Amino acid sequence: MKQEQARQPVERRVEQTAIPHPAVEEWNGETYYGQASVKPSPFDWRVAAYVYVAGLAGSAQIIATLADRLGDERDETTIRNGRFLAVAGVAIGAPLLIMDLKTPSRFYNMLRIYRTSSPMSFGSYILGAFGAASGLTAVAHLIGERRADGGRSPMRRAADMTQVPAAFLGAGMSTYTAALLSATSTPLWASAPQAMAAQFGTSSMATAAAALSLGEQIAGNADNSRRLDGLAAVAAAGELIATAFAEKRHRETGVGATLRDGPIGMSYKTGALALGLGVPLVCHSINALSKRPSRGLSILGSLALLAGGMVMRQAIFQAGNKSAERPDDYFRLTQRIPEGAKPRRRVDRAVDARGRLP
Amino acid sequence: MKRIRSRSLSDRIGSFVRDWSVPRQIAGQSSATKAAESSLSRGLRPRLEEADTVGTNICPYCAVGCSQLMYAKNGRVIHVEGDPRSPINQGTLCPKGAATLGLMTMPDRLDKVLYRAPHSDQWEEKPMDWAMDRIAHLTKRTRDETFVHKLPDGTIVNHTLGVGSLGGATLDNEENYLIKKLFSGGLGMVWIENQARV
Amino acid sequence: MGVHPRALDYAESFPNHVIPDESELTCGTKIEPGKSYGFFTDTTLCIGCKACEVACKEWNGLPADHLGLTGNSYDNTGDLGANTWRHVAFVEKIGSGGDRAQEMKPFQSNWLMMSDVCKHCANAPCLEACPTGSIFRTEFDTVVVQQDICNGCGYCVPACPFGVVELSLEDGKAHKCTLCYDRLKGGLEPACAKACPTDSIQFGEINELFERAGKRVEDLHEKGATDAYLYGAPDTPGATGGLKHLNAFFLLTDRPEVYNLPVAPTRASDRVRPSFLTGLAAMAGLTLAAAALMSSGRERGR
Amino acid sequence: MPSLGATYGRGAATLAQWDLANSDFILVMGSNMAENHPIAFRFVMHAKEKGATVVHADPRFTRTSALADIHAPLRAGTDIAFLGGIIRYILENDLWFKEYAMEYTNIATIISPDYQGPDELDGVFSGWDEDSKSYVLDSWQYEGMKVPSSLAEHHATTTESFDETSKSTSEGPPPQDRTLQHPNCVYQIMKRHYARYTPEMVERVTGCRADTFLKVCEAMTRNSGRDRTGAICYAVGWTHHSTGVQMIRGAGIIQALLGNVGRPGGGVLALRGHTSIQGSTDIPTLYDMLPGYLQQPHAYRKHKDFDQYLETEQTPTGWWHNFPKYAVSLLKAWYGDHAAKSNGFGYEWLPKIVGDHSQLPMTMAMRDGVIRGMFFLGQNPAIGGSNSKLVQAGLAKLDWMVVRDCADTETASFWKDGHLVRDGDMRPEDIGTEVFLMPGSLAGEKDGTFTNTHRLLQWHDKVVDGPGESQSELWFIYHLGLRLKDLYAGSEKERDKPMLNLTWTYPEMGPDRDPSAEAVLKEINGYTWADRKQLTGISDIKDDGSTACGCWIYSGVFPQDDHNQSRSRRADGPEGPGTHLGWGFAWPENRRTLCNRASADPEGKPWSEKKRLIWWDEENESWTGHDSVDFPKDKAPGFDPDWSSHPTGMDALDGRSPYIMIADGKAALFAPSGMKDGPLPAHYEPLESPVHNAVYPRQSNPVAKRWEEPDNQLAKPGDPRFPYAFTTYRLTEHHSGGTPTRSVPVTAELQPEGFAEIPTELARELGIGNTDWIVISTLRGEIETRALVTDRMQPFRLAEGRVVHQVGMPWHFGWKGYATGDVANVLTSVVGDPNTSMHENKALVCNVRPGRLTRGAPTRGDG
Repeated sequence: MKQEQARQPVERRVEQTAIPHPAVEEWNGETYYGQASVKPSPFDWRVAAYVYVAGLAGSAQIIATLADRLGDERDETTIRNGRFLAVAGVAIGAPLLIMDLKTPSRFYNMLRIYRTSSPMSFGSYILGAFGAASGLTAVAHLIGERRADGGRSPMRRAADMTQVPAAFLGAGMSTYTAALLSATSTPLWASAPQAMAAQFGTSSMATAAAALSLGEQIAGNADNSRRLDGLAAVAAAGELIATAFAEKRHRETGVGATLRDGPIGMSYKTGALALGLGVPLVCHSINALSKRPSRGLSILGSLALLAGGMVMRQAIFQAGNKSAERPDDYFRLTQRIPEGAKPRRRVDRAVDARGRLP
Repeated sequence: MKRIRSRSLSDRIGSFVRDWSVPRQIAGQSSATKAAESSLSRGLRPRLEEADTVGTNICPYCAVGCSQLMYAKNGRVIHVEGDPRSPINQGTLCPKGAATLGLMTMPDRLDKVLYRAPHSDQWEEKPMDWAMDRIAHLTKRTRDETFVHKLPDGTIVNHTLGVGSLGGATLDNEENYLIKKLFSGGLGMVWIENQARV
Repeated sequence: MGVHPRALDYAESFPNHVIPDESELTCGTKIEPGKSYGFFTDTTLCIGCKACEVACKEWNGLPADHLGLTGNSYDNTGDLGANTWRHVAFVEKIGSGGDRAQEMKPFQSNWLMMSDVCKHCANAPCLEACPTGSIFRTEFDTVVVQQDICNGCGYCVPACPFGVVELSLEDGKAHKCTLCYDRLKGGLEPACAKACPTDSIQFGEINELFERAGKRVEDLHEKGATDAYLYGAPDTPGATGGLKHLNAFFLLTDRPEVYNLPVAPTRASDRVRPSFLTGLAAMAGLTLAAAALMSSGRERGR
Repeated sequence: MPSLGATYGRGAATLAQWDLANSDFILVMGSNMAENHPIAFRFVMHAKEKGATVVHADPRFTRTSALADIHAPLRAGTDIAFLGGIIRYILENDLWFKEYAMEYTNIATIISPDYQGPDELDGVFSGWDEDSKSYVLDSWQYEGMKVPSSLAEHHATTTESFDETSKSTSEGPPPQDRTLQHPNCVYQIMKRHYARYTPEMVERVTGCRADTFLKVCEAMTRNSGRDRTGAICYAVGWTHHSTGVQMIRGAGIIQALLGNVGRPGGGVLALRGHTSIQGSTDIPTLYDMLPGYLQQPHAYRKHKDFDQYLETEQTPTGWWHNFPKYAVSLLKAWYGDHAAKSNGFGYEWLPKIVGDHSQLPMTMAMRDGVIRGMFFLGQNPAIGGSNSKLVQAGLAKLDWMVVRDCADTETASFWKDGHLVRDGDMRPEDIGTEVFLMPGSLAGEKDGTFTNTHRLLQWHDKVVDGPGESQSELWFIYHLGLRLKDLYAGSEKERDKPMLNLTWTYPEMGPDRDPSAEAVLKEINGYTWADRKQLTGISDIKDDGSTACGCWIYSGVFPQDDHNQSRSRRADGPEGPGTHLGWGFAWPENRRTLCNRASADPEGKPWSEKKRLIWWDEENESWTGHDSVDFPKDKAPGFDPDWSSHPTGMDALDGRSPYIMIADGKAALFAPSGMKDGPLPAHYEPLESPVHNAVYPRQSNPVAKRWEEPDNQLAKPGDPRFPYAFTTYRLTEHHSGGTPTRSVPVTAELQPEGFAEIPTELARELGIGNTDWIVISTLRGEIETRALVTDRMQPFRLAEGRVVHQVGMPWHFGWKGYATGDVANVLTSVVGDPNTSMHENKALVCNVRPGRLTRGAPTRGDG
């Protein structure tokens, strides 16, 4: 039991007349000695990193597949990078998850059962299938690539076949983690399920596009990079819109405090939003408008996007766990809204009554 | 709650296949109930069924006198809980009574004779027989040195004011009886008291 | 005020075996697989003695948790967790403006006491979240974490709308009240319900309990405790929405938040579909955008 | 126990706790029943379900109060003012149960003319002798008659004794005025005595609002009479006072006036503390009694030889007339063949006491070096004893001490980390006591019986062996006795005769040579000396030495060789009578409700169908009913003694005398003998009180035992250095001295640290925050503890707007085990109730300041 600083017993006196009936009376902010009502998740930076990596890998596969089907030989580096990114994502992500298990020796039990109600259950199958499909695609691509005659070797054609399911699973990889977080009772995560999914999806696509754009810059073909920057900018704009929706939902349900105030709020606003979205949008729009797009701006935009994506995930994880420790947040989220009433804007005080905020 | 020891690969594969739910789901079992049931759950039994002795005990704490069922296996107590046959507690217990198992098996439980020599600053272990002989010797010596047969005015008192005994409320009637019989009837001690006045 | 008639069948001082179907003697309910069982916790009968906490720890061999005076009235246990599956809450409401209540509503006034436990929800978010199938619904309609399956992923911990289940760092598994699953298999009433001196914790078949609880609320209203209501029973002021009903439900006399309970908890898995579909829609949109960008780029190139 | 003994004849609970379920009204006072007797409180809850009113009168708002209908807060130590107010309310409004009280109590008896009450003599009764600080009881007797007391331990110092004049109770019935007009009849005396206990006075003294007090009186009187009964439950909340015995007397008077005693759901339930504390007073490891409440021979009383002892102790009328049978049989059990008529059955070998040898003077005797060797058998006086530093100073003076317990206790290790060492007064090297700490077995590790709070003997089985070298006290005492017998063998000295003649052979069992507890219980039950046949009950006990009986009140627990009634586990089913005669053995003669003759009206018919228990069966001329009858089976209700033949014993009691142990068979509203500090309860302030006595000029109980010593000083009333009232109490999670719960992790966790409860107003005044460290000090010492600031403690507004704050503290804590805290008994004093030498840890004064104790500085409580 954390030895909180000595607190006067709860000062509020409830008149001893008829105790209010929960269905009727408004909640007056009284909690059980300020103690948490739900428990924070045991997910730490490793799971947040996995979500970032999974999103990036998933979207990279999508871009690679699009490039393969719609592009031509000039997109060869994008396809190769995309496919290797997908496999690398799984190779890094899966061990991160297994390390996070408290009994890692039973990691295989994730595939013991299939439950549609649990994003972590069907998510494990998505991760497995995506890993397999991307793996095959990458291996096939690797072997097929050495044929010099430019034609599509049988292995390459195999890769083209497996990349389609991989791409679809890639879409899953990019957003199932948002469903995983929102299917909890953690106030911050549970308050905006759709907005967070959009946020994660757009962020995955943006980071993947940024990564591939970097790849193109390194490989020297600037116009490919410009096209990918365009995609990154579109995705980043989408993420901005999703973030706005999420912020609106948080305010309505009164749980936004942990993501807005304190060190986590600060890092989220500067790192995730300003750096992660603002900078890339500015850079890529400048490039888009000017005749001679500058290589530096594109790289800067891409790097900012990549960094911002990671900060956003870590911030949402930590802010979520922090909001679970605050009973005020959870009780505001779970107030009974009388049917038909428009969800009113609930006062969610920046600093709660006990002044306990990170 | 001990950590399950590491298991061999074949053992892991065997238990995974035995408890694998997906095939059972395909065979129509629900993923929330039957399909998810593990072999540990199927074979689960209350540990009271392993007890070879079950006796009736009376709670050692307060004077309400709740009756308890004490389960033991191989001479060691494995569980204590309320006795449903008693008209006093009918299977219920208070927090202290419910902790009787904890009391009997507490880490601080004394299980050997400790002795502190005069002016020493630590305990030392001593055999039981040595302690009993020494206590008998000390009791006799102090009793004989302080025994008063007659008062100056001739009244026979047959008592000693040099040795006292405190305690009895937590003991059996039979123990109280022998204490009073030996200390008062035998040695003539008058300083005999217990928690009745505490 | 007699004991159960069957008690006379085991009158010897050394019965030397578990009394068959002892639950009939202790709570008048014969336990049979296939039926739904749960707790009705009538907080107006609770005397805050914590016998339930001790009985639970002694039966399940749970280690002691943190040792410290919390200052929260007589509640030094804090909350439910991996090592504490029963927690008695204390809320003092004795004084108002200097003078103290003397004549009070019948049955537990001015010092609310309540033994909190896992709710064994009908739609259990922890079960629905558990990816390994370790958490499952037993043949007694109770929710149990199977220790031979759990790999400590911890997803059930944030899923629980009441903050009950917790990971134990000693053995890396999730733990919570099992409604004495092993005892139920042996026809024994759960340890806490059996120990509860004033039968504030009543174990029984769930529909019987709902009925009994309903009568109890009416009886309390007649006696003047007009603020008594059921929390977690179907169609009552304290109904728990998406979770359907709670197999361990409560009779409370103040707002749920006072007992650290949410007034309208939600079913976590209801948010999977909207979130995942919106996510996929976003991805689809972006994929089209990407495709458009990809193809427009190619004309320019040729 | 003397108060219930003097009022109803036996010092024990009059009803079984499961009988509370039949009560229509329950007053829990002087007890925190829901916390300290939770399973007994079950039945209070069952009664409440059936509509009973539950009242909790207590200085604090506790878990019992939370479940009560009315909580009457009263300042600690003012219970008699409250009870006196109830008695006045009953008498003024004429609400007493006339048919019951007129016949079954001494309300109409006329008291000797020279009796004067405290209302006339400035707070003392007539017969007060200022310099000897004691009463002469002659002026309290019935007119022209000397009434013997029904209990043993009251004689110690009073000059009153039985001689020819006390035979007067056999001459004729006590003088009575059934019209209740005679100025000296008990009724009028009580009306005069309690006239001043008005509701306003109750509010001024106790701080409980008058309207709340009147609600309690109204609820109590509404629930008595023919078909409604009420019960009073009390515990150490009453006994821990210098006027404790008189508080219980107050409850006894109320229940007799309202006609509740001896009836289903009615009576006084003494909630005793330890598991067999009732047993340890029945078979007393106490200084002043022999087993069965027989008086321990006294050097300064007419106890020179056995004949004089019997003549003094045998009461002419009432059941105690059988005294010789029980004394002879006890001596026969102890000294066997050596006990014969010729040598007074070995009476002279019994040690004679020379005064008060209770725990308080024992503490002084240890400190003064009178006692050189001590046995501590499952008791922890360093925590439980008053003035803990004085106790530890005494322990340091001992030559040797033996502690037998299930864990290392504060008493056993006082020399290592006790207050003497902690505060730097002494170093271990300076303490010369030789200490033995021996492991004791617990209930499940040894056979034997406990006697619970309502006289029920229950056998507990030996299921497992104790760990390691743990042995039971039975084993320890038996083998100590064997060794002493060897050491004394062959001695010719007169002084060693008792040891040599003591019967000490019991069958031994198992490798450890465990003495058979069943054999000891058989001896307690008693057997014929010649052929060792078990006695079937009390009536089998003879006074000619042909029977041996260890404790006459337990006779009947082992009626046949193979029938141990205390081991019977057959309780009544739902349709049964509900007296559970098949579960265990209740003394005497398995009676579950004492004085149950009173559950029938004078003609022998039940007062009402709802409250039917015992009734007179016309055809076969005997009493019958659901409980074993506490009355001669064949004595018809209409029987009247033939006074011409100077009847003795039970022949002197008419058919309408339920209280068979009392000389006149009637409940003693006015107790002519038996009490050392007054025939009627009168309010006196505790020995340390923040205020002056507003009822009488006399401040505190004049007969209270005081030991004014430098290390046991008492604060004067209203001492400004100690402005706050202080009380100690227990928690449900811990058990008295704390050893059996503070070292058990699962209970230690529930209340892990010592604390003191402070009212919110006082905390704000002193700037103390919740869980802050505070120092509490009295004239005996200082301790530091954590503050639990709560509204459950409240300030009391007394006379002239005076506000008294009250601070309270559980006294379990010590430095051993997982849950630790400073010892509350460092603050308490060695003072005693005149009748029982019970300390006054429930009401004293203290000072409180924020902060902590500076270690090592010798702390003297000079504020």
